[in-house]
Order: sequence, then structure tokens, then C-alpha cells
Amino acid sequence: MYALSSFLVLFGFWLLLSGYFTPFLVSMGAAAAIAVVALAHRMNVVDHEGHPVHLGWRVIGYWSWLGKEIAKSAWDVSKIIVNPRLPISPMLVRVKTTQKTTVGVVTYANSITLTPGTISVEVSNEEILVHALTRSSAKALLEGEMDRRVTHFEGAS
Amino acid sequence: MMFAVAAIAVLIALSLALARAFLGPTVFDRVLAANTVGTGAMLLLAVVSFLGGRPEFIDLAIVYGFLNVIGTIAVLKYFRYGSLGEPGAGGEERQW
Amino acid sequence: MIAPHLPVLQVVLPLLAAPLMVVVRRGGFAWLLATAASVAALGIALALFARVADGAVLSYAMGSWPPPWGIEYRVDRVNAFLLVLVSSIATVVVIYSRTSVAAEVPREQLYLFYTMYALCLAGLLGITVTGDAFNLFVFLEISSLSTYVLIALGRDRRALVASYQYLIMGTIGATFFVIGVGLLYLMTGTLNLADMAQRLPQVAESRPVLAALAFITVGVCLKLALFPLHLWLPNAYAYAPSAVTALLAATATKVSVYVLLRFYFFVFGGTTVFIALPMAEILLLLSLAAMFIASTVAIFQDNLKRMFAYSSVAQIGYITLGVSFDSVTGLTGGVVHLFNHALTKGALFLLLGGVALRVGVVRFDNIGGIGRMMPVTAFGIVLGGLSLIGVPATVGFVSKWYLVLAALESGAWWLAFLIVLSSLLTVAYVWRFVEAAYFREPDPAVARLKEAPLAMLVPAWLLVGASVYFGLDTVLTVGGASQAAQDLLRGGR
Amino acid sequence: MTPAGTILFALAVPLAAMPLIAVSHRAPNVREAVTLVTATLLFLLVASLTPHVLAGERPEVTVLHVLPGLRVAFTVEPLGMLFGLIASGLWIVNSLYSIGYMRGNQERHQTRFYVCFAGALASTVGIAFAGNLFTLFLFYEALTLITYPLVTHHRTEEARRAGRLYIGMLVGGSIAFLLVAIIWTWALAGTIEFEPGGILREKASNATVGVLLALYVFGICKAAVMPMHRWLPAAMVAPTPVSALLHAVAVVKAGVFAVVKVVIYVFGVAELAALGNTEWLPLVAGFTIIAASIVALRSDNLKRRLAYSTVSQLSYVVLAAALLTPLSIIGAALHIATHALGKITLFFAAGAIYTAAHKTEVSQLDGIGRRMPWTMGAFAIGSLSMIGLPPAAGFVSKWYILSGAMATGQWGAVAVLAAGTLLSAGYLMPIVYRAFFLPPAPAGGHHEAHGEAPLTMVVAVSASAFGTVALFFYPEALLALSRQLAGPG
Amino acid sequence: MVAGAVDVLSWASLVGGGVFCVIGGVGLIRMPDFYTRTHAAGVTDTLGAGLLLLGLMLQAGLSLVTVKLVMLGLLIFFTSPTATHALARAAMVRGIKPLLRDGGQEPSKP
Amino acid sequence: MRFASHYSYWITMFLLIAGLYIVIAHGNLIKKLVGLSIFQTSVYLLYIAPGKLIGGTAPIVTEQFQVYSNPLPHVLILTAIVVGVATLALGLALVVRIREAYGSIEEDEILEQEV
Amino acid sequence: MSGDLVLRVVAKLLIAFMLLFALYVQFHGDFGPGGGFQAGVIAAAAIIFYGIIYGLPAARKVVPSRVVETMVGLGVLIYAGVGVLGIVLGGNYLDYFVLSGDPVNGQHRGIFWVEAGVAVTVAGVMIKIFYMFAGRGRNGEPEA
Ligand code: NA
Ligand code: NA
Repeated sequence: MYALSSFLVLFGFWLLLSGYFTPFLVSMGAAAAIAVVALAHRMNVVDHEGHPVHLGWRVIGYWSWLGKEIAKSAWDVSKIIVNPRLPISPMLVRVKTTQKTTVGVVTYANSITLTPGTISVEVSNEEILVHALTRSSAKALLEGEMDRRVTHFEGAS
Repeated sequence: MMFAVAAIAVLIALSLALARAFLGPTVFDRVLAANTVGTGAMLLLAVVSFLGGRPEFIDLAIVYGFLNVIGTIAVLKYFRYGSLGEPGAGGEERQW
Repeated sequence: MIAPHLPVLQVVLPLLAAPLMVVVRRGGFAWLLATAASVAALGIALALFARVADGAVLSYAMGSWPPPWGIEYRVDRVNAFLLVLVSSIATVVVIYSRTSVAAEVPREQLYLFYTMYALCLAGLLGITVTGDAFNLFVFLEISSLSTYVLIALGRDRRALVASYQYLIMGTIGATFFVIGVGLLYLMTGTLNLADMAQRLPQVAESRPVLAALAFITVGVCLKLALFPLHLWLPNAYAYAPSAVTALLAATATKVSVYVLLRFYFFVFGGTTVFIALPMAEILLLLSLAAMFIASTVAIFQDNLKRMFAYSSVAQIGYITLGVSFDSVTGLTGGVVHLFNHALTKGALFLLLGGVALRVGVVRFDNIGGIGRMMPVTAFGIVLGGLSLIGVPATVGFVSKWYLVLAALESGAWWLAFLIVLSSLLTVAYVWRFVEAAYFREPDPAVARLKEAPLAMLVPAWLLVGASVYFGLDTVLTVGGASQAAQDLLRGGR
Repeated sequence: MTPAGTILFALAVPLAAMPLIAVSHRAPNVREAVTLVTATLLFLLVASLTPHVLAGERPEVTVLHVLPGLRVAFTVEPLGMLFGLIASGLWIVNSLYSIGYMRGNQERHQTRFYVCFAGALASTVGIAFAGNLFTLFLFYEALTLITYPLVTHHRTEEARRAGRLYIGMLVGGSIAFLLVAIIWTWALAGTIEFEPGGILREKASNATVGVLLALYVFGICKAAVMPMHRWLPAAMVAPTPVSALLHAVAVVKAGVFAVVKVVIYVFGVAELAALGNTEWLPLVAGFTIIAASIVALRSDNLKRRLAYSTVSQLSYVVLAAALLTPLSIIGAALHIATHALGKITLFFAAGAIYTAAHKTEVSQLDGIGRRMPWTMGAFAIGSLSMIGLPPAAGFVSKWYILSGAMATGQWGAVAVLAAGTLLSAGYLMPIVYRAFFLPPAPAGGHHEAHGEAPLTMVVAVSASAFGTVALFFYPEALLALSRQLAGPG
Repeated sequence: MVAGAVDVLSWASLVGGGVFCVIGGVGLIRMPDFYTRTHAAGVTDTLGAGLLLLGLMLQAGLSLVTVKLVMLGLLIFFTSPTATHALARAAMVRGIKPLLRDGGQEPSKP
Repeated sequence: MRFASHYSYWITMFLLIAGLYIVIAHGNLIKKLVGLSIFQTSVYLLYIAPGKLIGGTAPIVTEQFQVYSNPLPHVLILTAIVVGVATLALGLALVVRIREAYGSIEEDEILEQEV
Repeated sequence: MSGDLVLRVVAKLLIAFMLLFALYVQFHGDFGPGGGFQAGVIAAAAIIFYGIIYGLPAARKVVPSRVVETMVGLGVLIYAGVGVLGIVLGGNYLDYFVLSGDPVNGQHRGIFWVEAGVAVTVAGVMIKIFYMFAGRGRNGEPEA
């Protein structure tokens, strides 16, 4: 099941990249996708973690929100950098995770890191240790919106 | 012209990162800087591909991106375990 | 059908043998294949030599792309001579290796040894045969990288350090070389050596061209271990497996000399180079330094392999000295010495390998009285030593004779004196061996020694015999060398 | 056999003897028989060439063309003939003597000794007959190398040190100076073939000739011109037959032979005389004569005294050659022969004394003439020859040298010759006097009950003493050869 | 007209991206310790890279090149935080103490 | 592209000297290799510089051969990179084995053990 | 060890795409030289990444050492074989034009196989190198 969907995704990826649709290249693409799935299977990476297709279209929604967040905080951090006084107030905070799956936690952790001003230092099932550049970025994170959105995005599965 | 401006900007960022790589002081600072240099180089390759009309440079940039992350993680792993092949970095089954 | 493809097959056969060995991974098979490749290379080299003997130039276009667009392989009298030299030494050494290497290299690494051996041979032949500057660099690196591995396969842990040091210096050398080539490429727009030679006069004497010359000189001189760029050589020779030492001493530095000659006389066209920059003077001084300092250092070595390694540095000085004269006689002397030293040092290191097989590390303290226990080996070493000194009736004499003549020809009688004087230092270290081998009572350990196995003695003595034979019959060597010298001085035009 | 064939045969005989001697190492009698037969055969071969040379022929043979203009070739001319005769003749005597000495002293490694001795003779013949400088150089080096095992025969630390000095000076000098001189000569003259009248005629400037001559004289260390003499006394550690070989048969003779040969056939006597810049050579030779004699005078060790005597006497030859007159050239050639006979007699006697009485110092020799009358009688004859008194051969050669010096009014040389004669009398006659006229030292040692040395030694020493006297009365053959050198062509 | 607008947009994107890249670089120099520097690097990786790629995409239009640029963006999107996190974690494990403003919660505890 | 190449000489020289300096100045075998790599990197930059800047002619590239022909800079650079990577890998392999044999990768400590 | 969680998940995501990208570069490589090399590097990088994250034993299970070495040899053999084929078919060494009736087609075919050879070798060499280093930990057993 995962293998089939993996194959389809990879093949699509090939066609996107290729841009050429000669019979030779398309068949090669199919062969390549099969080969990769086979190898990946040997590696045991073809599972729900490695290939989270089930997330579906929710991706778009979450990513656009995340993009906006990133832009905002990048802007904030930039202002701090160019500020002659360098007004930082670095701190370590722990945030609880409400996600149920590994993918969910990882998504949350990476989202934290991807947002300038916060990085996830230590990730575990229950909580994430975060280094924040300023008090306000820490506070924003502790408000928990991102956590909620990731959990929602992760879905009920 | 606009590509040139972008390229110069990336180059400046790159040299700043390089400076940090030299300054250190911890190995992690250097690796961080090297990683940023990598990102910069990737972007530079993309911009240069427009600048020089050489679209195949983007492929190169993608390759570079792959290698960048692998390199960073390999270095970290080496510093952590003194070896690249230890299964410690995720091979063992986790508790949950 | 094969005939027109000989120039490329010269390189491709050993190059093909290497991966086959990796795939099969059997020591015995690898040796067989390496031998076959070496013998084939020798056959091809001889055929090529015969075909260019009348002064013809064979050009082979890789992939049918005509030069200067494609890579060209080019055989003329100069490099055909070298091809024969390299492939024949390689053949002798590979036959010798079967016994020697089995004793020095772990069984499971034998295939690796022969793989690297084949690669090294392919690289050396490639350097010699290619007519493309960048391709030359690639072959240079192929031979160098395989050489590093071969050295590291030595038994002593110092082999590792030696290999590392060589890797550092060799890479610096190769990089200097490729920078020089790059500058020439930017100036002429071509990488084809013949084409480059034709285009260079238009941009000659511009700063990048002179810089290119300097880079190439330094780079190549690092590879050929010209004093004081020789620092990698003594340890590399001392701790590499015996067969490797012989191969390196006999071929690798010689091929580098060839590269220098190729660039100096063929690409840069000799005269302009020597006028624009004081190359001749620098080369002369460094050569003299090599001849005296390296020989003196050799006298004080306790390890025989190191001693002969320093001797190599000194002998390379004679070769470059010949080059520095920039005259037919001088170049003849240099080229003959290149040939001579290949035979002699090859023979010496092969024989030392035999001693090493019996006593382990070949030091003066543990070979006392070896002349009685291993008479054939010891006598061969003495003959080789005589050739190093330049005693008449050995090859060594012939080249020194021409070098001295060249010195006198240029009016530098003091130089002739120095050349002869430097031989005296050679006498000193060769004599140390004679005294140890023949005039010391054998230690109890030595007294139990047996002569080296026949499988090693025969190849070694082939070279010893050659170094005596070519000392007596000089028609082939001197004739070939003076032809080569004239061809070289005529330059690329 | 053609003369050319004879030359090759003469070279081949001692060479062939080497393996023969080596394989017979378990049968000493066979081994020594081989040596004696070879020596005799060699002498006969060399002697058979004499009539040809006397008849004005110059037999020659080329063995090998090494490089264009460079060949291994042999030409027999009078000087070489003379040297060849002396060397091969004395080899017979020396072999006889060696048998007694080596057995008498129970020396080790006797086989190697005989093998190397044969090799040394082969090299000597090569030197004597060399047709060009290249060939001369080759065999000159070969002689050095093959005599090294002889010098270090005893393998003691002292022997090894002496051997190192021996090889170092001889090889070093020949490469650093002689070889350079040869190459330079080649560059100047375009040839290195020996030619009567010299090959450098009108080829070299005054200054060049001076430097070149110096290179030759000091490069040929075997001639032991001071300061290149150190190796010779040091080599005294070797067994006495070896000393005889060094001092009489081959080595130092090869040196002075080479010097004379170079003067005659490379520079040309007339040419050298016409040019300046050669005055230093008689000075150096004269200095060596006097200085070495004084050292000899002060040495109590018998062999050391004889060694310095050799150094001194060799310079007679060099001096004679340097006088550059026809008469002195004859004297030089003759002195090679007469000194050889005289000195071999003295060394034989010294060795006999050592073998019979184990005495090495002059001061121990009081009254020994009564126990060893033959030996000491021979010693007395040898001494006369060294001093240059009749009825010994030394008189003849010294006479010619002196005549040459006086004829050209080189009074300094005359004075040196006179002083040298007095000094040599001073260091040799007291020995004879002690041996015959002083009472033996009070008996204290346990070797007092000795008589003469073994028979072969006595025979040898008597034979060489006889030869010394005979050459005084019948010098014609050698004179005839020598005269050819001085005469035209 | 549309082309002009696209040009202006891509100009803006490229310049903006460039500026953010430089700011990230400056931050890398200015920030006082390793952890704070990672935040600065984040600016280059996110807004800097994103805007630059966007600018390039606008120039490339709907083409294969744009697809590849998207790939590039996705690649950065996935790898950059991963690498940064790995770095920070490794530093913490190694005992590199973060510079903390007093009152910052939680002393470091790996 | 042009502006970058203008400075490529200076960058080349800088990398060259810096790399060489690191190779010489550092006793740590790995740092030497890093220096060596930097040193080699200078080559890549050199090969992309157009020859016209220093008075040379442009590389021969005719229409006919543009696609396939050999002396194209990026092929050369790629090759040089391969060579560089191979050298680095081999060098590191040697260092690893040296550390096993000597227990150190500091040059002076290693030489100390071989007196 | 939970911190490696992020790495593990992202690696799973990346590896398959890297492998596919490698093949993409390989198959589109004959439109410009060097494709084989890059493809080899990327493919090897994917395997190496896997090895780094999941450990050497896991990587060796997926791609055994023996296979890697054979790859190295095989790639060169393919490359050189294509060259020799050129001679066999009557052209020069590495002559692609003779590989097919239509010269352009021959050219494509030749380059394709040559690039394939390069890719296999490069991938093999890189993985081999990784195995060599990764195999030598603090108490690593030497591997040739
Ligand atoms: Na962040
Ligand atoms: Na590199």
C-alpha cells in the first residue's frame, strides 16, 4: 500500500523534474521509481513516517499559515539584528506537545526551528526544549497556537 | 542586473558566514557557519544559473543542498560518536 | 586492425585490468592479469617504438574527435623511448612481485596491490602517451593516488606516514601543475600540447605565461623530487613494499622528468623559456645541490633503502643537470641518465627486496657479512653501486660521460670537476655496503641466511645485466637519447 | 700466437687463475701450484712480447668500443713492457715467498689472498699495456679494489681503518683528480689515446698544462707524492707478501708508471720542457724524497721505515720524469725496475725476520745476521740498491737520473739526489750494521732459538737479491727498452 | 504590463531576499553565542532563501526551471530546520551553555 | 558571471596561499588535509575565469563541437573535483590508519615515536 | 536519544527522493556531460545518509561491501568497454559515432553507457569510502 503510493509520488516527481515525455524517458522514470521503492523497501523506510501521504491536502493549509509565521518572525529577528543595541533576551523554555504521532512531533519541532527566533533543542514525546531569542518569541510559542495547528494538521489518525 | 544584485548580496552573506567559520569559537559555530555557507552557495548557484543562462546549474544547486545537509549531520555525528557508522543516531528502536 | 589503435591500447589495457581485479578479488588472478597487462604494454610499447624509430609521429584521436578538440594521444621518438622503459621495468617488477609482495602484503590485500599496480602503470603510461595537458594531469593523479595506496601497503607503520606525506606533497605538486596548465589554457584557449606550442609564441613572455611556467616547474619538480622538493621521497621509498620502491624509483620520477622535458622544450619551445626566466641557472644550482647534499646525506643513512632513496634524489640531480645545459650533449646525458638510473635503481631496489625478505629491515647493522650468505644478491648490489658511481663498463658511466662533456662543451670545466667530485660521494656510500657485506664477519643471525629466491633474483638480475650490457653497448641508448635530445631541442614547431 | 693474441692471453691467464685458485681452496698444494704455474706462464707471455717491442713494433689490440672515441684497448710500448716484465717476474718470486710466509705464519683466508693476488696481477698487466687513459683508469681502479681485501687481510680494527684510508685516498684521488684530468685532456685534445710525443701538443695553454699536470700527479695517489702518501704506511698492517705487492710488484709501481706514462705519452717530454709551470713538480718530488727519508730515519718499526723509504724512492721516479731530459726519463723507467727488485728484497727480508724471529722493530735486530745470514745478506744487497751503490741495480737508475740532472744543469735536483742518497744510507745501513756487527741482545725472549725462515722464503729473498745484483751487471735488456722511450719515437 | 509587474515583483523579491541573506550573515557575526547565532542563520535560510527563489521563479515563469526551484525550496524547507536542530542538540549534549538573560527559565538540561 | 570572474584571480591566489599556509602551519594531519582541499579549490576558480581578462584567447568552442567537445571548463572542474575528493578520501583513510598505529594525529607526536 | 527523532523522520522522507533524483540526473545527463558523476554522487549520498542515520550495519545490509566493490570495478569496465566497442566497430577508442547506424543516435548511446559506467563507479567509490571511515570507530576493525 505504502509502496504503491510511494511509487506514484516518485513517478510524479520524475515527470515533474523531467519535462520531457519521450517514451524512453517515461518508461525509464517508471523503472527508476520502481527501483527506488524496492531499495527503499530494503531500507525499511517505506512506512507512515517516511511517507506521510495520509496528511493529504491539509498540508497546504498548515504550510501557508506557517509561511506567514516564518515571515513575521524573520522580520522580527532581522530588526533585532540590525538594531545597534542588539536587544535580545535569550532563554530556554519547555513546551508541551499534544501530538499523538512521531510525524506530528517532528513537524512541530521543525516548525519551531523553521521560525526564526526559536529553535527546538531537545525533542521528546511529551515536550520540546526550545531556545528562544527573545522573551516575546518564547511567549508567542508558549501561547500554543502552533501546537494546536500541528495537532490539527496531524489529523485524527 | 537584478540577478547581479542578488548574487552580490548572497556573496556578502557568504563571506560573513565564512568569517564566522574562521572565528569559531566552538566547533558548532563553525559547522553552523559552514551550513549557512552551503545554503548561500546553493542560492548563489541558482542565481548564477540565471545570470549566466545556464539552467543546469539549478540541478547542481539541488545536489549541493543534499550534500550540505548530509555533510553537516555527518560532521555532528562524528563529533558525537567519533565514528560515522555507530547505529546510535536512530538505529535503535525507541521506547515509544 | 589493432595496429592503428596501439597508442590508446597502451593505456587502456592496464586500465581495464584494474577493475577486473577488483571484481574478481583473487590475489593470484590479479597477479596473472597484472602480468598480462604489463607484458601487453611492453609489446605495444616496442611496436610503437619501432613505428616511430624513423622520426614519424603517431597521432590518435580519442573518440575520433580530431585534435585540438578531442584528446589526442601522440607518440614520437621521445615518449616511445619512455614507454618502452616504463613498461619493461613494470614487467620485470611484476614478475618479481609474485614472491616479494606475497611476503610483504597480507593475502587479502594482494588483489588491491595488483589493482593499484595496474592503475599506477596505466597512469604512468598515460602521462607519457597523452598529448593533452589536462588529460596528463588526470593520469598524473591516477598514478599518484595509486602510488599512495601502494606505499601505504608497506609492512612498517611508518609506511602510512610516508604515504601521507607523499600525498600532501604530491597533491601540492599536481595542483601547481594543473594551475600552470590552467593559465596556459586561459592564454591559448587550448589544452592540446601541440596546439598550445603553436599558439604560445603569440602570448609568450606575458606574465601569466611566465607564471604558468613557474607553476608547472615547481609542480613537476615536486613530483620528480628535485632537491629541495624531495622531502617525501626517502621515507616513501624506504617503507613501501620492495617491489613498489623499485617501480617508483625506476619509473615514476622518470616520467615526471619527461613531463618537464615535454613542457620545457616541446611546449615552451626551449629557448624563449630559458631566456625569459633564469630557469637554466636555477635548475643547475638545484641539481648541484641535489648531487652533493643528497649524496652526503645518503652516506650517513643506516637503512639501506633510505640510503639508496637519497641516492635517487642525487641521481635525479644529474638528470636535471643535463636538462639545464639546454644543449644536445647535455640533454643526451640527461636522457641517458634517466634510462640508466631507471635500470640501476630498479635493480638495486629489487635486490634489496631480496635482502629484506631474509633479514626484515635492511640496515647496516644486520647485513654484516651478507656477501658470503647471499653472494648473488650482494654482488648484484655491488654492480648496481658501481653503476651509480659511474664506473666504466656500467650504464652509469655513459651518462656521466655525456654530462661532463656537456659541461666542458659549455666551457664550465669547474662543473665537470664537480660532476666527477660528486661521484666520490657515491663511492663513499656504495663502499659502505661493500665493507659491510664482504669485510665484516657475519653475525650469527646473518650466518643462517639463504640466498634470495630465484623468482626474485632472476628479475633483479635482468636489470643488473641490462645495466652492465648497456654500459658496454651504447648504440641503442646513446643513439636513442641523442635523437630524443635533438627532437626536443627542435621544440614543438 | 700473434702479439695481439699474446696481450689478451696475458690478461686472461691471471683472470682465469682466479676461479681455479678459488675452487681448489681445499687443496692448498694444488692452489699454490696453480699460482706458481700462472705466474710463470704470465711472465713467459709478457717476455715473449719483448723481442717485438725491442724490434720497434707496438703490438695493439682493441677489446671494446664503449662510446665513440672511447675504447678499451691495449698497446705495448717500451715503458709498459718494462713494467710488465718486472711485475710478472716478481710475481713468481713473490708467490714462492708467499707460500712460505702464509704457511709459516698460519695466516687465515689464504685462498682469498691468492685469488686477489692473481686479480691484482691481471689489473697490473692491464695498466702496463693500457693503450689509452681510459683503459689505464679502468685497470688502475680495478687494482685498487682487488687489493683492498689484501690490505685488510687481518680484519682487525686497525686493518679496517688502514683499508678505509687506502680505498678512500686511492679511489678518491683518482676520481677527484685523475678522472677530471682525463676528461679535461679529452676535451682539450679530442682523444685520450697514448701517443709518443704527447697528445696535448699545442692543445693547451701554459697555465692549463700546469694545473693538468698537478691533477695527474696528485690524482695518481699510488705514486705517493706527498701529501698523497698517507695510505702507504698505513697499509703496512697487511701481511708482508702484500707489502711486497704494494711496494714492489704492482701498486706503487703502477702509480709511478702512470705518472711517467702520462708525462711521456700525454704531455710529451719535449712539450713539457718547452712550457713553463712545471717547476713545482721537481720541488714537490724533491721535498717528498727528503721528508719521507727523514721520517724513515726516525722510524723504529722496520716495515714503517721501509714504507717511508718507498715513498721517498717513488719520488725519485717522479723527479726523474719531471726533469724532462732523455737521460732522466731512462732513469725513471729503470728506477721503476730497480727499486722494485731492491724493495722486494728488503720486504722479503723483513717478512722472513718476522716469520723466523717475530721481530718487527729495528732496535730488536742486533746480531740477527748471525742467525739469518742469507736473509740479512740479501737485506744488505737490497739496501745498497736503495742507496744507489754498486754492485746493486739501484746504482744504474740513479746514475741515469743524476746524469740527466747534471746534463741540463738542474743543480737543485742534483743536491736533492745527493741528500737523498745520504739519508737512505742513514736509515738502511745501521740495520745492516746492527745485524752483523752488534752482539745479540741479552737472551730474555723465548724466540731466541730461531734460525732462517722457511725454505721457500729464503729462496725467494735470495733470488730477488740475486736479481738486484744481476741487473747491475746486465741491465742491457731493460736499458734497451728504456732508451726507446728517450729516443725519437 | 503583466510582464512589467512581474519584473517589479521579482526585483523586489530578489532584493528583499538578498537583504535578508545579508542580515542573516550580519547576525551570524553579531550574535553573542552559538544558540543566538542559529536564529540569525535561520533568517537566511527562510526569508532570504525563500524570497530569492520566489524572485527567480517569477523570472522563470511556468517552466521546468520553476519546478526545480520549487524543489530547491522544498529541500531547504525540510533540511534547514533539521540541520539546525541537530546542531543545537549536539551543542547542548556537548555541554555548550547557552547565554541566558537572567530570569530565563530553565537552566540548561539536556 | 563576469564580475565574479574578475576577482577569481584574487580569490584563486587567496585560496592558494591560505590552503598552503594551513598545510604547512598545522601539525594536525586532518587540518593539513583541510588546507590541501582549500588549496585545490583554487584550481576550480581558475578554470572558470575567461582568458580574455588576462590577455589570452577564449577557449576553442565552435558551434559544431559545443555540445560534446572536451575542453569545456566545467568538465575540467568536475574532473578536478573528482580528483580532489579522491585525494581527500585517501588522505583521511591514511589518517585513520595512522591514528590506529600511533594513537595520534599530531605530526610532532608521531615523529616523536619514530626516533 | 529522542532528539534523533527529527533526523530519522526527515531522513526517511529525503532518501527516496534523493535516489530518484540521482536516477533523474543520470537519465537526463546525456544532454550535458558530467551527469553520471553527479548521479553517482547523489545516489551514494543517499546511501551514506542512510548509513549515518541508521548505522553502518544497516547500510551494509542494504548494500553489502562486496557489491560496492564490484560496482567500482564494473563501472570502469562499462566505461572502458564502450571505448573498446568503438574500436571493435571500426572507429577509434571511445568513438560513439559507430555505435549505431545513425551517428547522432550512436552518440547518445555511447554517452549513455559511459555515463552509466561513471555513475556506478562514483557511487561505488563513495560508498566504499564511507564504509571505510564509518567502519573505523574508536575500536574499529581495519577494512581495506
Ligand atoms: Na529557527
Ligand atoms: Na578538494
